[in-house]
Amino acid sequence: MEIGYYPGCALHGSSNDYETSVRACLAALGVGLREIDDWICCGATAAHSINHKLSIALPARNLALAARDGFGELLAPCPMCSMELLKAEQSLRADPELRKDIAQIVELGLDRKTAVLNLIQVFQKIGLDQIKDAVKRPLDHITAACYYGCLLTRPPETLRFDDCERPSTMEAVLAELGAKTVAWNYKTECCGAGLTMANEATVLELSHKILMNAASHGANCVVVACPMCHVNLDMKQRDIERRYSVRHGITIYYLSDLVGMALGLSDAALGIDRHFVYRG
Amino acid sequence: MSLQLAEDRRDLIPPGLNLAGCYQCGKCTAGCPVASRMDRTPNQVVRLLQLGRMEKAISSGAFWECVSCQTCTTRCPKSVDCAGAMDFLRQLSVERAASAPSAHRTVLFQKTFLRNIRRNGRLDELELVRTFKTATFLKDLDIPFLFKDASLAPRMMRRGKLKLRAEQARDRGVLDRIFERCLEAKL
Amino acid sequence: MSEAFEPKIVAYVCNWCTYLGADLAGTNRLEYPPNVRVLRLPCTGRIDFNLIVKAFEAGADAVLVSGCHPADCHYTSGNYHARRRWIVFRRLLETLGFEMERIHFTWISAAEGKKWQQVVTEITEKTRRLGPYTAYRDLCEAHQ
Amino acid sequence: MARIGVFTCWCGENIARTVDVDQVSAAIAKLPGVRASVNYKYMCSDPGQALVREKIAAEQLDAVVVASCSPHMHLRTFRKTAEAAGVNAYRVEMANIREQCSWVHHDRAAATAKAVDLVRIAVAKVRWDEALEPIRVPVTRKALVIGGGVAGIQAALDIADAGYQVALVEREPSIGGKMAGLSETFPTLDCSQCILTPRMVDVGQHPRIRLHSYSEVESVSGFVGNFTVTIRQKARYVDTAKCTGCGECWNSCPIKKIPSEFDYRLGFRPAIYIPFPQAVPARPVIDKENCTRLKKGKGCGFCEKKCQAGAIRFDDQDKLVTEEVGAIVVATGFKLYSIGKQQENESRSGYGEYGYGEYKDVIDGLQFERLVSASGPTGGRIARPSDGREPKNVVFISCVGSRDNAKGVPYCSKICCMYTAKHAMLYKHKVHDGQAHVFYMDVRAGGKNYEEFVRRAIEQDGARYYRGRVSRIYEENGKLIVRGADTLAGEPVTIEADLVVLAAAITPAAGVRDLARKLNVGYDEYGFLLESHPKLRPVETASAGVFICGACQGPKDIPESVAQASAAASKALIMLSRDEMTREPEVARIDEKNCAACFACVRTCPYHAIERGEVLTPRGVFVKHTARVNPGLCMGCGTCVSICPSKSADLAGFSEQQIYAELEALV
Repeated sequence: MEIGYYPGCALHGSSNDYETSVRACLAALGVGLREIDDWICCGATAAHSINHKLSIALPARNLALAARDGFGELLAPCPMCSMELLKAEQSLRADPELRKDIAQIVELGLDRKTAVLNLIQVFQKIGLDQIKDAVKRPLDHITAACYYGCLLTRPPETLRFDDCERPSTMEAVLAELGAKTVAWNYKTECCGAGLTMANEATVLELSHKILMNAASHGANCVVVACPMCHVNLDMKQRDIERRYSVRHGITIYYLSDLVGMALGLSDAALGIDRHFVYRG
Repeated sequence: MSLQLAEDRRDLIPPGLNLAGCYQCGKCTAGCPVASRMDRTPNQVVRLLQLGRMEKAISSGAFWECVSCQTCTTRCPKSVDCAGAMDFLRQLSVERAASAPSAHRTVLFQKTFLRNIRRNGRLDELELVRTFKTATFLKDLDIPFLFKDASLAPRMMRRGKLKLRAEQARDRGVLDRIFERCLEAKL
Repeated sequence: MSEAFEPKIVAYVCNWCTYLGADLAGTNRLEYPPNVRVLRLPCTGRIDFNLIVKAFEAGADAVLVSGCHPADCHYTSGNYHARRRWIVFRRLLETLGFEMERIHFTWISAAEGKKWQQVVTEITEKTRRLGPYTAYRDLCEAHQ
Repeated sequence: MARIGVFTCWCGENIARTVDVDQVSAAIAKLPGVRASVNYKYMCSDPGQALVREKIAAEQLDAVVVASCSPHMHLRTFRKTAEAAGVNAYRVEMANIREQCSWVHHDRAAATAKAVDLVRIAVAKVRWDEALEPIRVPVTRKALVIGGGVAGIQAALDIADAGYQVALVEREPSIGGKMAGLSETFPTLDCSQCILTPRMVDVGQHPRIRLHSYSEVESVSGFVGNFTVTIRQKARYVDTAKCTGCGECWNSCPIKKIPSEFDYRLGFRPAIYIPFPQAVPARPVIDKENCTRLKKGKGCGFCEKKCQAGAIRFDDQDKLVTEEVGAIVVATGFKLYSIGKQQENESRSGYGEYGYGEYKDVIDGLQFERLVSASGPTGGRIARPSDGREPKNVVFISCVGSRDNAKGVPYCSKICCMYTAKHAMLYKHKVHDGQAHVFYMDVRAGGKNYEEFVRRAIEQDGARYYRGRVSRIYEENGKLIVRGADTLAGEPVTIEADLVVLAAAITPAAGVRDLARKLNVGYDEYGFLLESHPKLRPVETASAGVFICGACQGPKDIPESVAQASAAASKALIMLSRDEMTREPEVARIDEKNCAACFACVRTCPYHAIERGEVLTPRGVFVKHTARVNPGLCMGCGTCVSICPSKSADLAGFSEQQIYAELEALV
């Protein structure tokens, strides 16, 4: 199977360990990724903070490129990107006038539809049974807190994925890998997202609470499917510890890390050794 | 505050936000992860918008504290797009160059971010850090902030997470044109 | 078109909403042209294809059918049946060559005296512009 | 040839100012059949009516046209006048030359011309008016009450006390409804059971009330004054005639841990049970889902062995019984909106963020009633369901599902503000060192002594009221973390609670839509039954002879439900107090010879007033099928006339012939 792929800036930048992980894990499951040619940034928080039209045009350009490349389905492993793409798609479908206008702005046709998938949806597409059958090393040492954050499920009218108040799709994947998961309370609370640099205090506070809650419910790691969540919980973990004078030392995995591990891939192959919190 | 209605700019508000529906239950505030950091709570911000009091609304720093987590919009019993209202205010305050002083760093960051992708098509993180820090420093001369996170760079570099030369989109002409067509004012 | 032409307009109205709306226009002294002749029926559900054709046959230059708003029908669903039938009539009347701009459907509630005044005024003016419906007689002959 | 009299009214200046009444009279006098055409200053006054009567007698008139105001104003008046002088009341027409002529036109000539036209139309119509007699329908002097909550009990007792028979149908094993499970009632704090159970006993012992408990309405046929109702008596597995209600059976039942419906799953009951000790009738039922003997067909049988009266009937079956009644009162009440994730209605999504159904200590208002009730599962001790500990911080949340377009219903459930204040108060009365916290949006306390009651909860009992909704509840270390807002202070509020009580929205009882369809009663999008006029006919419905009361019509508290029940009872009594009823005769009829028996009318009639019938020869030989109107049910809308492809249907008073005559009069 081959599907279209929109990496987004983070996966080609400081979260390239996520891309390594996604590619390796999906390759092991027989899924190839074909990157959209000459994709551009989705605009992220900056675009919708500054200009509404731009916040539709940038993702729309990428949707148009995907259609041009003939992708019916598109994996966007970053939930920010996938939410922006879905939101643009939703606005364009709802308003033909807007569609015409934006098509002119982005200089490409917008009539073909592309289904945008997150990483979990790709695993569901492969089939959880399939994944279970491929498991070589069951993860019985893992007790994970599955952390969904915001944009995997919110706003529900746009995302139409899982139950936004009590999501459980990541747990379902982990169950097939032989990992344990904990019931905890910060699954869908925000980590501070892209404000890491601009408003560090907020990010540290929110991320600290998430790590505290995961640990207090007995998790030995946190699983994410978002590059920003990973930055805030992993890269900034030392800053969190300094700010709140605590020692967390909790590993933050991407969901694909755990699937890859169970399939028998090495830490290096998955880029796990490039995490900030890493005990080899 | 005088009670005259001189300032009523409800006409500026996109109807899709459905702000007229708000009955001030405060569920947005209740679920907001950063409400306690805001000078006005989300429901108060929506209230000012309902009255069309844009000046007062954009003078608040609240919407720059907003982390766009969408919890307010998701749980609103009246389907008011509260997170969308925050976006709207950010856009308006940038357009009018009237953001609250407390928010200048966040505003600067978002602007720098956009300029960055306008130039490169994809985010050049190193350039973002460099330009953002410089611009902030020139504005507030905050030396600790300038060097904050400096220690992160070598650690990121060691992990291959920071590229000195970031990749760029090929067709950058179209990017410039997209920005040109969307933005009315200069960034 | 002569200046002296005064159109004849037949209004089929339901007893419970529009008739009372027209009464209210009177109570509020809302003036409108005297060209309309109201025929009171229990409900717009009673109005069929024949009644519309017969009105033209009797020399009407325009026909107005007005009843309760959707979901407000005194008889629960009569206006709904009228509306459904109207979709079919419309086609039929069009095929037969009727001038559709002479047939008007509207909803006027017992509280809408003002709307009655507006609707009747508009229809009268419009029909005045259209002139007498002489084409109808030709139509009758053509179909005979 | 008809002998028509036309009476044109000046209405003082009201008509005569713009319409030349003499000219109208003169023009009309020339029409064929018009024997008298006169005008007078005030036709509705005594001398005016005398003039009408005089002319009828002098000219031997048999039809009357009054040209004056709207028929909605005076048609009835002139029908009576004419009838008194020997003219059939239905051969009276009015030409509305005031509201629809003199008041809306200023040009005297044009107004006069129009008035002449209008009168001519009325004359054309009256010529074809048939002499009609009011329809007389016999009345079965017995009422059916559906629902045995406080509203149904009140309606049944009122009707029975007035001397008429009542059949009362209750779906549950006992009457009493929601009120039987309440602790104390606002704003007086009198004990709910203490005031209700005597009324329940009255019902059980009333010589004129036949109680069908554990029964449901299966079907309804007939029409106003003459309904036939089939009732399904569900298999009870206990012979109620033999049973003495001694209790040996339920005490001996080995299956004891079935969550009690009456205690909203906070307590337990055996497989053979009465819902609560004061149940009426005090006769148990066997829950066949949980009874060992009924599940396996053998074994156990402890109850049977213990029963001295020999009342256990394991082979019992559902029975259908019929009741003939003249009037029906519906009092099916409410149920709570389901707060959890699972929703019956797709447009609602439930409150996943509140964890109801997941956390044992998040309960709804009716469950809290059982926790405070002296007869409840804890004997009135307030204990949290998870560990039985006494909660020291209780959070009450109002408007859960109410006023919530996104997840629940947009309307206000009306009673929650009051019972939440009551809950806060009762809690404080029982847990003196406890703190009640209430999240509210508005306090709606419009009622006698209601506002004072709420203030007492706040000022005397120290309930802490926060104006705001709650966004999320989660459990952490045995506490419920409640994240709400205080919009008055302008800040988020977090409370660590031991117990959370959700005031869930009021929605119509399950199955009410089915029942409404059987009764041909309308309902709104939520399933609340529709009254025929929101102000002037609040307990009547579109279906003649069917009345509604209590929360089936909309959220209501006890006093309102009781008042409305008495109103519905009095409406039913008005019907029952007569041997027969009269109805307007302007109804549809079918030309049976001409009817093609396509039954399009049967399908279209909004009142189900047309049935399939057979045309027989006088000797009873079948000739053909035909549609047939039941004049007892027909409301005279005329939809059947316009739908009939063979033109066999017509409407008295508005016949096809009459409308054509009116049109011809236009030219």
